[in-house]
Amino acid sequence: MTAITYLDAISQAIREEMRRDEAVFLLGEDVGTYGGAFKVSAGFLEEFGPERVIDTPMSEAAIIGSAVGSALMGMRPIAEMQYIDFITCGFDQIINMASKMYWRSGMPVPMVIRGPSGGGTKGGPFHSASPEAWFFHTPGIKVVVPSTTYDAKGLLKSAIRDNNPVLFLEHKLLYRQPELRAELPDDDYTVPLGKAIVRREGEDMTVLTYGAMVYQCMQAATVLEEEDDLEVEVVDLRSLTPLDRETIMESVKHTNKVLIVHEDALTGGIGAELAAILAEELFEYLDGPITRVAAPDAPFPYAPPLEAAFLPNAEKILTAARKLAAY
Amino acid sequence: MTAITYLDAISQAIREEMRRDEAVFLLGEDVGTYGGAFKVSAGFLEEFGPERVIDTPMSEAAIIGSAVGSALMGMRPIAEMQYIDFITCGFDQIINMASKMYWRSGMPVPMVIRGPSGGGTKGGPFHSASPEAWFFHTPGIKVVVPSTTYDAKGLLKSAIRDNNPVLFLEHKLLYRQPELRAELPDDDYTVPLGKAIVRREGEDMTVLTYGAMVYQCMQAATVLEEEDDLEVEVVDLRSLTPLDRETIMESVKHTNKVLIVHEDALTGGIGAELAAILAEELFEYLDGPITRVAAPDAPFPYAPPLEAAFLPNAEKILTAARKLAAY
Amino acid sequence: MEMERADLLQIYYFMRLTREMEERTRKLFLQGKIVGGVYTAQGHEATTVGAAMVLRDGDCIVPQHRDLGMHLVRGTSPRAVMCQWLARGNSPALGRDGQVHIGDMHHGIVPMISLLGESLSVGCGIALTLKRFKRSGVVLASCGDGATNTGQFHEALNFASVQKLPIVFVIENNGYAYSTPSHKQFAVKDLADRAKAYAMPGESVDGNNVLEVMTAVGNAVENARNGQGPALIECKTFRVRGHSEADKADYVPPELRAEWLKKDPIKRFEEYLQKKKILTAARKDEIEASIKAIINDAVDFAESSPQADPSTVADFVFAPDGPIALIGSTQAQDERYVNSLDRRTGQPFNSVNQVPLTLPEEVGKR
Amino acid sequence: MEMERADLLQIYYFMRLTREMEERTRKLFLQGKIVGGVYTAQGHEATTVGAAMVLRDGDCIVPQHRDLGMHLVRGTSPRAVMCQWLARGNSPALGRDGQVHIGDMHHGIVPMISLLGESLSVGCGIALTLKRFKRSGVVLASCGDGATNTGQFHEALNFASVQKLPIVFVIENNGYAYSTPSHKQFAVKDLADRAKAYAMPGESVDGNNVLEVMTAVGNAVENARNGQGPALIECKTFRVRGHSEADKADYVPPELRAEWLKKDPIKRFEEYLQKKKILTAARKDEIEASIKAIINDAVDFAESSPQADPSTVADFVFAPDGPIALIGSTQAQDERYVNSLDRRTGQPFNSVNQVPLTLPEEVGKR
Ligand SMILES: Cc1ncc(C[n+]2csc(CCOP(=O)(O)OP(=O)(O)O)c2C)c(N)n1
Ligand SMILES: Cc1ncc(C[n+]2csc(CCOP(=O)(O)OP(=O)(O)O)c2C)c(N)n1
Ligand SMILES: [Mg+2]
Ligand SMILES: [Mg+2]
Repeated sequence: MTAITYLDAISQAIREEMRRDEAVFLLGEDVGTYGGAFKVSAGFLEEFGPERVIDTPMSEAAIIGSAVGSALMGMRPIAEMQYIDFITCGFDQIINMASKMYWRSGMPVPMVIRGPSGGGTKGGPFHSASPEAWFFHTPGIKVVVPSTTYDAKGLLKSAIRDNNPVLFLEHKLLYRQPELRAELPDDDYTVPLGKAIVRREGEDMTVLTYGAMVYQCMQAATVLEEEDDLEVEVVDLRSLTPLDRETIMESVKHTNKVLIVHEDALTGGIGAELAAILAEELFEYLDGPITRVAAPDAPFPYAPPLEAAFLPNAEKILTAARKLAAY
Repeated sequence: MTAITYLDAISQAIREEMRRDEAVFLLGEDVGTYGGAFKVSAGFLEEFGPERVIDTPMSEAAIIGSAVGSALMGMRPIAEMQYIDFITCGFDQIINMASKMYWRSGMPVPMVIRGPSGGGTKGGPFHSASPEAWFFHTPGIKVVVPSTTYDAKGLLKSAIRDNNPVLFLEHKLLYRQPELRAELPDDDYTVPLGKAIVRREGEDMTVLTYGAMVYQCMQAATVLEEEDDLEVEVVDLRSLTPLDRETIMESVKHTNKVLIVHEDALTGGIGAELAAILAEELFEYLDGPITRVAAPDAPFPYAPPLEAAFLPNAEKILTAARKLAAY
Repeated sequence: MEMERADLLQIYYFMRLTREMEERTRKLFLQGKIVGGVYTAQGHEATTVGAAMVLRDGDCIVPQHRDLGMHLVRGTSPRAVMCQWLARGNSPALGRDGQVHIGDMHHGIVPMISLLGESLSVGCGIALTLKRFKRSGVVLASCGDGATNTGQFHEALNFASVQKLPIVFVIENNGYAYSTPSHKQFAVKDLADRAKAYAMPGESVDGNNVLEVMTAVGNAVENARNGQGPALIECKTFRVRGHSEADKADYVPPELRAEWLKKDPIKRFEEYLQKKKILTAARKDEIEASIKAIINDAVDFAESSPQADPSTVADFVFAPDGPIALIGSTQAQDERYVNSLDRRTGQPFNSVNQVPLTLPEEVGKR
Repeated sequence: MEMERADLLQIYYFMRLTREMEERTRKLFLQGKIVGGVYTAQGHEATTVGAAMVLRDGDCIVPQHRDLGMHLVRGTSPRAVMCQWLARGNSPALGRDGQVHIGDMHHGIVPMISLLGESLSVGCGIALTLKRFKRSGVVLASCGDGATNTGQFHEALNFASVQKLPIVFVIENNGYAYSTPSHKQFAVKDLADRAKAYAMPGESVDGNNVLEVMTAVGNAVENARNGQGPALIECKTFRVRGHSEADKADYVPPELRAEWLKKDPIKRFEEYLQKKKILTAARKDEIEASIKAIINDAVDFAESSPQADPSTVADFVFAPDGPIALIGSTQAQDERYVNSLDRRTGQPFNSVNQVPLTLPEEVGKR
C-alpha cells in the first residue's frame, strides 16, 4: 500500500465507481484526452472510452443540463467544472433544474458537480472561488467539502451514490500537498454525507471549520495548547448540506465557546448560519460571543501579498481564539 | 396630489431619472411596446424612444452584459429582469463581470438590475424568488429591498444615481396593494442606500425585517401591543448592502431581544448574517436567543395552501415573538 | 406522408382534444379556479400534435409551455393536466408546480421549468444516454422563437451536433415572444438557418399544416434514429391569443391575427379530412362527444381531488437512498429501484394517469 | 490593402514587439517571477496586431487572453503589462488581477475576465452607447474558437445583429480550446458560418497573413462604422505552444505543429517586407534594438515597482459617489467626474502608461 495524494484519492474514487457501476460517467472540459486540467481523470479515456469520459465544448450550462438529463434516465453523471469558478455559467441549471426536480416531479437526479475550489494557489479573482454559500442556501442540493485524503475518496463515493445533486468542492490547494499523502484502505469504503468529524478534542473552545482551513485551525490549536495551555476542539464539518447539527451542538455544549473559521468571505458565509443556529438553539450554553474568522468582503486578489492578507490563517485564528478564550 | 401605488412609484422614479439624466436608459424583455410585464414602463417608449427603452431578445446574460458595457461608457443602464427569478441566467455577468469591475480596474459600473421578486402571488417555484442572499454574499454589488411606496421611489432614485451595480428587488405582492397607496412629495427626493428605518418603536423586542414581511411584522406588533401589552420595535432594513449596522445595534441595545423575519428560505438567508453579527458584537446585550422566522428550506410551492403554509406571516411571527418575550 | 384513415382521425382527434382542453382551462381560469399564469396555444395544434405523432415507445419529449398537444399524444392524461392546473395534492407535481410542468420519464416526458431554453440541454443528456446504450429512442425537444435567443439554445444544439445525438429540435415560431415580435428578437428570416451554425440539417415548414409538420419532423426523427444525428425544424405558426390569458395582446395587428385565424390548423385539417370523406358528420359527433366526456371526467376528477396538504410543505426536498434503475430497462419496473415509483407518494408516477385515454372505437386504439 | 512603408513597418514592429514581450514573459515565468497561469499567443500575431491596426481613436477593443498584440497596438504600455504580470501594486489592477486583464475605457480597452465569452455582450453595451450618440467608433471584440460554444457568444451576436450595432467579432480559431480539438467542440468547418445564425456577414481568413486579416477586419470595421451593423471574421491560426506555459501540449500532433510553424506569421510577413525591400537589415536591427530597449525598460520598471500593499486588501470594493462622464466626452477629462481618474489611486488610469511607446524614427509616429 502506498501513500497517495488528495488528488489521487479523488481520481481513485471516480475510477472505482466507474468500474463498479456503468451508470457512472464523467463529462467536462478537457477531462478526456488531457485527463482534466489537474489530471484527476488521467488515463480514464483509455480505460472507459469516449462515451463514459466525455470531452465537452466550453459550455458549462450544457454540461450541467446534460448531466441532469442523463440523471433523469437513471445515470450517475459526474460533471466537472474545470475551475469551480465557472459554475456561475451553469448556475440556473443547478438552481432551477437540478435542485427542484425531485421535489416537483418525484424523479431523482443523482448527479455530482465537482471541481477545484479555494485559494492559496495564486489563482486570482477568477480561479480561487469558494462558492459554497450560494448552494448551501439552495434547497435540493447537497454540498460537500472534504479536507483529507481519506475523506476526499470516501465522501466522493458517497456523493456519487447519492440520489440527489451533490456539489463536491475539492480544495485545489490540497490536491498535491505532501503532508496530505495517506495510505487508504484497500476495501471499498465510504464516508457518509452529513457527518462532521472532531479532528481534535478539547474542553475550552469549539472551532467549526472545513476544507483547507482545517489545517490552519489545527496549527492554531497546537500553539494554543503549547503556549496558552488551552484545549481547543476542532470540528471539521465535511458536509455543509446536510449539516451535522448533532456533532456541532454536542461540542459547543461542553466547550461553551465557538470560533467559526472559513476561507470564503465573511458576510453571508457558512459561518453566519452556524452562528445563527447556535445563537438560537444554544443560547444558554454560550459563555462568549460567537466569533468568526473569514476572508474580508472583497473579491479574491491575485498578488501574493494581497492573497496572503486576504486568506484566514493560523495567526489570525490564534488572535481571535485568544480574545475569545480571554472573554 | 394623488395617492399612487408602489408600482407607480417605481415607474415614476425611472421616468424622472430618465428625464433628468440622458445617461439613464432601460433595457429588458417587453419593456418597450408592452411597457413591461407589470407595466412599470408603460408609455416610456413613446416618451423616450427605442434607443432609451430597449426591447431585448430573451437573453438575460446579454441584457446584463450590455448594461455593464454601457455603464463602462458612463451610462446608467437599468436592466429589467421580467421576473427576478431569471437573474440566474445572467448570474455570471453579475458575479464576475459587474461586481468585480471597479475593484480590479478602477472603472465604475453604475447600473441597476431590477425586477419583481417575492411570493404570495401564486407564482410557483419559478416566479416567486427572493434572490437577495446570493448577492448579499457577493462583494461589489448593493442590494435594496423597498417595502413602501415612498421608499420604492426614493431608493430607486438613489440606486440609479449610485456608481455601483445595484440589485433593486421590488416585491411584486406590493405592486398594486391599495393599502400601500401614498401621496408622494412633488420634489425630487431620494432615500439613501444603507439606511434602515424604525417603522415602530418599542422597548421589549427588536424585529429585523424587510420587504413585504414588514407588514406581517407590523400586524403582529399591533396584536402584541393589544393582547400581550408588549412594545415591539420593528426595523425595516430597506438596504441589505450596505447594511445599516448602527440602527440595528442601537435598537437591539435597548430591547435586548431580537426576532429576525424574512420571506426567503431560512438556511443561509439574510437572517443568518444578522444573527451572527449580533451574537458576536452584542453578546452582552442579549437577554434571549436570537430567533428567526423564515420560509422552510424547500423550493417555493405553487398550490395556494402550500404557499400559505410556506410563507411567514403575522401568526407565525406572533408565536415566535411570544416565545421569545416569555424567555 | 401516407396514412390510414385511423391515423388521420387520431391526429384530428388529438388536435381537437388539445383545443378543447385549453378552452376549458381558460374557462376555469375565468371562473377563478386556476390561479397564476395560464398559457394556451390555440393555433399551435398542428405543430404540437403533429410533431408528437411521429414518435414511438422509447422516444422522449422535452415539451415547453405551449405543448399540451405533445403531452396528450404521448400519454399525459387529461386528469393529470387538470389536477395540475387546479393545483391539487394528487397532481403530478403534488401541487408544488403548476401549468403543464408535468413529466414522467417512464413515459418519456420531461417536466419543463419556466426558464425557457434550459430544457434543451436536458434533452441532450437524455439523448446521450439513449445513444450510449444503443437504444433506438429519439428525443424531441421543442422551444419557442424567443427561446432560440437564449445561450442555452446555442450550447444545447452545439453539443448535440458535436455528439451526433439522436435529438430533434422543433422551434414553434409563433411570431412573438410575449409582446416582442420576431424582428426585435433575431435578424434571420428563417430560424431554420440557425442549424447552419451547427452543421445540422434545418428546415422551415408550415406549422399550421399538420401533415407537413409530420413529414418534416418524421424524417428528422427517423434520421436521428438511424444515427445521422440531430436536426432543427422550424414550424411557422402563430399565437392567435395573448401570451397568457391575462394578456390582451393589443400589440398584435388585428389584420395579422385575422390572417392567421383563417389558416387555423384544425379548420384546415378538418376540410382536408372531409374532402377525403374520412371525417363524416357522424364520426365528428362521436369524436366531439368523446372529447367532451374525457374533459368532463378530467375536470370532475380534478375538482373532487384533494387540495395539497400544507403539513407536507417542507417535504420531498431530497430523494431517498437506494438503487436507481436505467429508465426503460426491466429494472425500472422493479419497485426496489428508487425511480421506479414516485417515492413522494409510493404510487406510480402521475398516478392520475391510471385512467388511460380511451379513444372512440373508430378512431382506433393506440 | 495598399499601405505605405511606414505602416507596413509599424505592423511588423508590433508583431515583433508582441512576440518578444511574450518571450520575455515566459522567461520571467520560468524564473519564478510570475505566479499563476501564463497564456501566450505565439502564432497569433498576424491576427491580434492586424485586427487592431485597422482601428482608430474612438474605437474600442474587447480583447481576450491571447490578445497582447491588440493591447500594444491600442496603447496599453509594456510597463503596464509587465507590472500586471509581476502583480505589482501599481499595475492596472493594483495587483488585484493579473495576466492581460487590463483596461482603460479612455483608451477604448475593456479589461477581460477569465470567464470566456462573457466579454462579448459587454462589447455590445459599448457599441450600443456609440450608436446612441452617433459616434463613429466601432467595437472590436475577439474570442477563441472555444468561446464560440458558450451561450454568451450566441446571446451577444444575436443582440448585436438585432440592434445593428457597430461591432466586429473576431474569432481567433487556433485549433484548440485548451486540449480540445475543433471536432470535439463544433461540427461546422468554418466558424464564420456561425454568422448565418444572425444574418450577419461572416468571413474566414488566413489568420497568419496579417494583410489578409487587415483587409477582412478593415472592411468589416468600415461597414460597421457606416451603420451597416456587425460582422463576424474567423481568423484561422494555430496555438503553436501550450494552452498555458504549464501545458506541454503533447496532445498536439507534432507534424501539425511543425506545419503551422512553417506558416509563422512573422516569418511570412518578414519575407514579404524583405522582398519589397521595405525591411532592410539596418531597419531590422533598429527595430530589434528598440524592442529590446522597450522590453528592458518595462521589465526593469516592473521589477523596481512596489508590491501590492496588503493593508488595502479590503479596499476599493465600491466606487465613490459623484458625477460620471460619458467616455469620450470633454467631461471625461474633467477631474470632477468620478470616472475621469482611477479613484483607487487618484492617478490617471494605467498611469504606468505614462511613458508612451516611442517607435524608432523610420517606423513613424502613430
Ligand atoms: C429564461 C427566461 N427568461 C424570460 C422568461 C419570461 N418569459 C416567459 S414566456 C416568454 C416569451 C417566450 O417566447 P417564445 O420562446 O417565443 O415562446 P412562446 O411563448 O411564444 O410560445 C418570456 C420572455 C422566461 N420564462 N425564461
Ligand atoms: C466560461 C469558461 N469556462 C472554462 C474556462 C477554462 N478555460 C480557460 S481557456 C479555455 C479554452 C479556451 O479556448 P479558446 O476559446 O479556443 O481560446 P484559446 O485559449 O484557444 O485562445 C478554457 C476551457 C474559462 N476560462 N471560462
Ligand atoms: Mg414565440
Ligand atoms: Mg482556441
